[in-house]
Amino acid sequence: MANFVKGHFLITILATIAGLFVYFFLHLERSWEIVLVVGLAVLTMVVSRRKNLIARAQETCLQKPKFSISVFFVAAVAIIFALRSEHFALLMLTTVLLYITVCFGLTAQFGFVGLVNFAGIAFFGIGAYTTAVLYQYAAIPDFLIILASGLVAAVIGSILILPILRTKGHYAALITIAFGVLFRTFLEVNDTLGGPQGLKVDGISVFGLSFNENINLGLLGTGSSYVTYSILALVLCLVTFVFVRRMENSWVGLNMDMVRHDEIAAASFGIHPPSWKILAFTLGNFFAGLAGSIYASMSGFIAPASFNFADSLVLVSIVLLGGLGNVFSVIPAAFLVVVLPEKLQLIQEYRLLIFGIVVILILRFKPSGIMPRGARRYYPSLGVKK
Amino acid sequence: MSLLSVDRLTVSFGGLRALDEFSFSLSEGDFVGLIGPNGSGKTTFFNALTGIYKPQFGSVSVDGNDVTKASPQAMYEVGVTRTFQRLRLVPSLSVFDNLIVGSQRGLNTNLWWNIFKRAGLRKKVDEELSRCSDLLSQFNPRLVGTLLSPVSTLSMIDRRRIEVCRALISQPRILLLDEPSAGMTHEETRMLMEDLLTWKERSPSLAIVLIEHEMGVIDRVTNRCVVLNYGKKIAEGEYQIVSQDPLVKTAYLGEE
Amino acid sequence: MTPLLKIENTVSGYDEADVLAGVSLDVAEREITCLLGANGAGKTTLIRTLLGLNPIRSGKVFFKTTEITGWPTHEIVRLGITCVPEGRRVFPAMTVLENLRMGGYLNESKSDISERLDYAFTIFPKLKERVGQLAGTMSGGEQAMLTIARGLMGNPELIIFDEPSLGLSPLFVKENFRVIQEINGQGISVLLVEQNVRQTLAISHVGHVLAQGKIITSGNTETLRESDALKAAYFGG
Amino acid sequence: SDSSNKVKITFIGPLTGGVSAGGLGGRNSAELAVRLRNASGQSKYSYELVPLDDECKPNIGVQVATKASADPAVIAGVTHYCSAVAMGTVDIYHKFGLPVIVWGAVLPDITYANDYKEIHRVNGTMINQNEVAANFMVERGYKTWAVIHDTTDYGKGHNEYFSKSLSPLGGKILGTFAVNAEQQDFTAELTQIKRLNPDVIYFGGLAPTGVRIRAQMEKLAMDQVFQGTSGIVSDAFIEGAGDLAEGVLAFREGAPTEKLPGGAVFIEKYTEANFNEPPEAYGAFSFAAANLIMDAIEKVGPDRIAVMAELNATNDHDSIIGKISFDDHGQNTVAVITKYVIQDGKWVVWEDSSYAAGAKRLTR
Amino acid sequence: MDLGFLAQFFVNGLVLGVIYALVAVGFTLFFGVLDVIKFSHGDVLMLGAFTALATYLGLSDIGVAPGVALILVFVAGIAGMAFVGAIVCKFLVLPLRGAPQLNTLLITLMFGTVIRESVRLFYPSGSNPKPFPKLLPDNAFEFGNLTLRLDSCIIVLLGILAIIFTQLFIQKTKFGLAIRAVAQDEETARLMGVNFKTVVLLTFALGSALAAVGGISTGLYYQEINFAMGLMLGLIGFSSAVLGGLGSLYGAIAGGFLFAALQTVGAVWFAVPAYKDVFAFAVVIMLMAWRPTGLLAERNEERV
Ligand SMILES: Nc1ncnc2c1ncn2[C@@H]1O[C@H](COP(=O)(O)OP(=O)(O)OP(=O)(O)O)[C@@H](O)[C@H]1O
Ligand SMILES: Nc1ncnc2c1ncn2[C@@H]1O[C@H](COP(=O)(O)OP(=O)(O)OP(=O)(O)O)[C@@H](O)[C@H]1O
Ligand SMILES: [Mg+2]
Ligand SMILES: [Mg+2]
Repeated sequence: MANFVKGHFLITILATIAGLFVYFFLHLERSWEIVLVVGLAVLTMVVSRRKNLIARAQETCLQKPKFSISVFFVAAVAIIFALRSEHFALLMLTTVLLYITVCFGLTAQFGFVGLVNFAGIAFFGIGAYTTAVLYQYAAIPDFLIILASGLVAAVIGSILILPILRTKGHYAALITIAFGVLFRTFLEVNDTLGGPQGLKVDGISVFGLSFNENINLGLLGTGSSYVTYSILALVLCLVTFVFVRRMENSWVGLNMDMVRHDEIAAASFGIHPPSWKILAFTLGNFFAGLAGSIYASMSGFIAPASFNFADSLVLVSIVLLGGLGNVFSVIPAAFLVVVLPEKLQLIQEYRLLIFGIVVILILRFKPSGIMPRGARRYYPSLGVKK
Repeated sequence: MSLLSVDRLTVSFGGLRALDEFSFSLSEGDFVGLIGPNGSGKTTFFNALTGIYKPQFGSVSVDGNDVTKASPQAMYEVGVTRTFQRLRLVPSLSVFDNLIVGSQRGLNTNLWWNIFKRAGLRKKVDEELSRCSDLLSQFNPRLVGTLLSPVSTLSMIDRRRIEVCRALISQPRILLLDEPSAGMTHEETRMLMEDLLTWKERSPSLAIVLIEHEMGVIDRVTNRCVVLNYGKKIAEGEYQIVSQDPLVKTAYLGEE
Repeated sequence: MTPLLKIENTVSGYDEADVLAGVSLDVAEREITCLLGANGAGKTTLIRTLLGLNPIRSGKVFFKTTEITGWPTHEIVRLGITCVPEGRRVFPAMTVLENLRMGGYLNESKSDISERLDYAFTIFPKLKERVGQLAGTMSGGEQAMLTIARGLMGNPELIIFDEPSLGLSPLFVKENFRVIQEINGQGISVLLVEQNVRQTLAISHVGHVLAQGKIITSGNTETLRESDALKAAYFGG
Repeated sequence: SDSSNKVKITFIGPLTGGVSAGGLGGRNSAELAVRLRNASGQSKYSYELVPLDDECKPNIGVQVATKASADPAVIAGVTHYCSAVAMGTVDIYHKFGLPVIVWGAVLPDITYANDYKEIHRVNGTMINQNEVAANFMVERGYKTWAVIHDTTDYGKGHNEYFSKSLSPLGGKILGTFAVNAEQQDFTAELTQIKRLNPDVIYFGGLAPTGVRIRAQMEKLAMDQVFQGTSGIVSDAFIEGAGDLAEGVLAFREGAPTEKLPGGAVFIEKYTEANFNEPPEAYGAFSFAAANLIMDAIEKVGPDRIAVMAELNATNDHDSIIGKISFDDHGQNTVAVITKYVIQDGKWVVWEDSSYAAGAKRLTR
Repeated sequence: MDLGFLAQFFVNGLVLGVIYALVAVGFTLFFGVLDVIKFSHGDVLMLGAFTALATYLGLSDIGVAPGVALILVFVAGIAGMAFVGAIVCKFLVLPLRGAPQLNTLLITLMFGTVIRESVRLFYPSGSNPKPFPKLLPDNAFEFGNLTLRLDSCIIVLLGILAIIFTQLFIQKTKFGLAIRAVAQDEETARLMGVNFKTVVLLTFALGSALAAVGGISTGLYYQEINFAMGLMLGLIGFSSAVLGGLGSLYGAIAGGFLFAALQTVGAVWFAVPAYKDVFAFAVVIMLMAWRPTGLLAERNEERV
């Protein structure tokens, strides 16, 4: 009983600390404040690494997944409400949440089944463009538009399936690179989708609630229009998280791991590698499409220049910096990769330089990423000593 | 009708005929030794049989159904499992994960089920865990404790045992073992073979084909053996008889 | 006379655990020294440690009079040690011939290399038929032959064999033992690890038995054959 | 001035990436305006410039525009060099009610495709520029053109307005080549053009791409006149193209910085301030925009709505780029377009050049 | 189309192909030795060109003759980049050996960003394109519609020579064997007496030196360099190397020329030349589906 309470207590503390860090990271603008927050985060990391706290914390959360997810969700909602009138912080938060969603999909692709996808942003872009077009030409409910965007991304992705199934490793990577470059150039040259100028996108509205208006939060006063978007993104992120985690901790995840490690052994025991590759690839692209759709509505405007190869590399960086295959690790990595350069605006033209150096330093000290992947756990208490 | 029948199976790589019109048949309960000099085509035969290599010529049938061009997955479905000469376990995955892959046929890999029926999954995992423990405890009780540790922490010999267990866990009808005892001491080999024989007693219909270079083992455990040389069958029969064959002596045993 | 290779109190292991808990062992010049022990006793670990592939935690290693503790592998090898590693470690994407050439990487004499090549081919005629085949596509036993043949390409004073006959057919197991004796006859010292205790003892001059990370008994092969320690090491007695 | 009365103005432009030269020049100029104002001792407020980097990418632009707009302390902004980014952010400024003055982007749609009162622009649009360009070239007797433009808004817009202006005058475009701005090699396109053998190569794009095209014409021994747009009126072009820059023509709205009413002072102060980068072609516009904003704030106080109203009413306002008057769309109605030619490594106003005097001749 | 123009397209494509091939060979070398993708390669190429330019400016200040300057410019660029390559290898690539291979890609990618941003920020007005000195004789020969310039010919020749030199170096010395051995089995290679670190460092130095040759050639040919030039060249070089078949020097060369050909054809074929990249990359996807391990595929050594 005492242990039981201790676990819940620990998780709550953890969520609070993480929440505070995220809040201050997003909220603060002055240079010394940010340096302080980042410094504190690094210090916390170092100390907790000494005492193996991160692993222990992860373990505690793993044992009580439902409770931890609820607590972290509440913490996230709390952050959103705390930031309710800070448009920019919320915009960043939503962007991060959407990127995290895409990276969950990419984790399934390269972490689980071993397909390196360098066209992540292209599928994100396909989702965004689908949304833009559907708003213009189709009168269907908005949530269907989001769904359709995901589907279109998945379907367009399937034209790559044949070449991807035939190739492996770097060769498959080249195919996705080629697709990414091709997609972006195509958009830019082709005028029917707005050409280089891009397209305007309407905001989502569901049941008369327009996501682009500031909202009334009752006692909390009016909130930024981004509050609604960030909550939507949070929900999407959470759903994909649970989905991908459950997938990992199941026979599906097992089969995907086998396919990544040894296709011949896998085949000899009845696993059909192409099916799993197709599943992971399509699913990942679907997630990217969903996220892209919300992103398009939120930013109200999309253009080919937003879907560069460089942006795909940002996504890849998140997945790798976190720790390949570890679903959790995507979250801190995304905050670092997406928000840090923005916070570095203070140093203006030096920001990309500093950002590059920061990532190099992280990898030098943690070559396998911030949080390397752990063992599969089919259910929470598996292997826990009573 | 024999369980497995192979007719003039031929596999070549470029100009090299690794398996040359090899015919062979196997009945339920057989324990056959497959021997022959290095490079005589033993492993190639396993590969052709399990659908990894496509034969250029000849046919294979199981229960009278033609499976010559069948995929590895289909061969597994028919009940043919194997071990690999070079182990093909995934070192970073747990012993349990490695083992349970062998049980693929019994696993529900439907995405929906796996994501939403967690209680069912949990029950199944517990069942499989105890099945794996039982199996491991037959081969080496010490291994039961390592069920959830990565295979990379195990010694080579234990890995070989796990590879054998992975092939057994799906209750195959035909088991193909490719030098399972390589690197084991005499004593360890003996124990492994005892364990296999015990298993076989419990499922008498299981047919086993064993590749092995240790003649003592072949003599002790098999009831028949087939000798390959340059991809061709040069002898077949009980070991005591085959080993007297002058061809076998010069080509393989190195006795005059 | 100083031994060719001298290992003193070596401690080594993986991660936290020590596998070797202070091993001392000599390999005398022109002799075949065998190292016996059950699976997992640490024979391979010892070899890797003395060759600098595993970091040594404490202890010393001498080759002739030079202390080589902590030297990088390629420099140790340069002193005149060749190793036939455990587990058929061929270069899979190289042809048989290229693999053999790698064996002679340190051998500067072209004529010596071609002589040795001929020698390797007479022992393993199969390799000659397959000079152009990619080593990775060869059968298990063929790969074993190739690692042995590759080990014969250099010009060493000491050859270390780690379970060379694993996966070889009976004919070649015999052949292999014969070759080891032949090499030794040319004045090259041999450190041999094999599971085949009987045949190993038959060709060795001196033997050591490794168990629980220590040498539990050493001596000439006649006495070893009868030793209880040997049996204990293998049968866990 | 009362230093506790801090007022923030944002500057947004590309500070990193391929066209950062223009962005940094603009940033420095705005910075200079703020510094001079604070140092003048006559202002009611103490100003602070908040420079933000849009990387010339719309998605980043939307982010930083939100950042600036959402900060209530920011009263107005000097924003955007890249047209694509400006197109993406106008809605944001409108949504948050942040008055901004565009200082470099030239696509007409930025001001004309909406009715947002927040959006103003001190520099002219590409329409005026191309009308003058077409007239001038046809008068010189050129008859045939090949157009190369990059696939950005900027390049495509120029292509559109130039061909529109040219056809009534009887000039003929023999071929149009859309190219990527990041492209390095243009020999294939240029060989095509060589086949068409036009009198002039019109290039709609920015300096880095322009430099490459000009340099590669040389590879193919092409002697066409190279006619650029405002995007190449930059020291970067001359520096990059070296000797080959000689005789290149380009057109830009507004008078050259040194000929501006306050141009000499601007250049002097800029030099004094010791920035690492030159002001580039649009630095003066950025300087003027920043001053226009500060003037408005001085007058009506640091309040967005009041400042917006004040800006909308701008008429005949003196600035270093001449009188500024905004039309209904917030577009400065400066009609003056300057024709430039590169002579002896400098951008020279056509009328002052040896070419106009007849001492030098263009290649064709 | 008249023959002169056809020849012109061919010549253009040839120069482009040589430059791509030089970059691709570098990728193949890194891949061959460590199975890693080094994404900073394009930026190293750019840095090589800038090093050469800075050297030239320094030399012309003290009045060195152009011929001598040309040689010194190459020496400086090549030596500088070889050094940078070795540094990258020592401090960024080797320490990451235990980690997932893709992490090497990430760290080199970031290093590329650091190089690029550093040049932009710290080279005097580095964000602007820079004219590259005309160090080669620029006599032009007109054959009808074909303009053949001496400098283009020299650059093609130079590139081919550099590639042949690399090829010979790798084939005729034990070094090539050692590179492959290290890639396939590091430990066993060490047992054979190969100095692993030296081999890897040298390979990276060699690959980066080739990038410098590529960068300087680009400068000499286009007479212009800029801090962002490595981005596209790196991407295309990588694509060429993979297209040709990783690990094969000839494959890299074939890939480079093929890519140049595709772009040239694309530019001629389409009314909108910007489609040429769409075309080239679409063809790449199809070629990969047809030959999954590249045009000159490695022989498959995997067995069961
Ligand atoms: N993929 C391949 N490409 C070329 N040759 C091959 C390939 N696979 C096998 N071979 C050749 O076919 C022959 C038969 O090989 P196989 O592996 O079946 O031998 P084996 O009888 O299992 O020998 P061992 O006892 O040594 O394992 C060998 O000579 C081998 O070199
Ligand atoms: N890479 C490794 N990481 C962790 N432990 C290891 C590793 N390699 C070996 N071990 C452990 O070290 C111990 C000694 O192994 P070693 O390979 O030296 O034994 P050996 O005597 O050579 O046995 P064999 O006869 O099986 O070759 C074993 O318990 C083994 O599990
Ligand atoms: Mg075999
Ligand atoms: Mg061993």
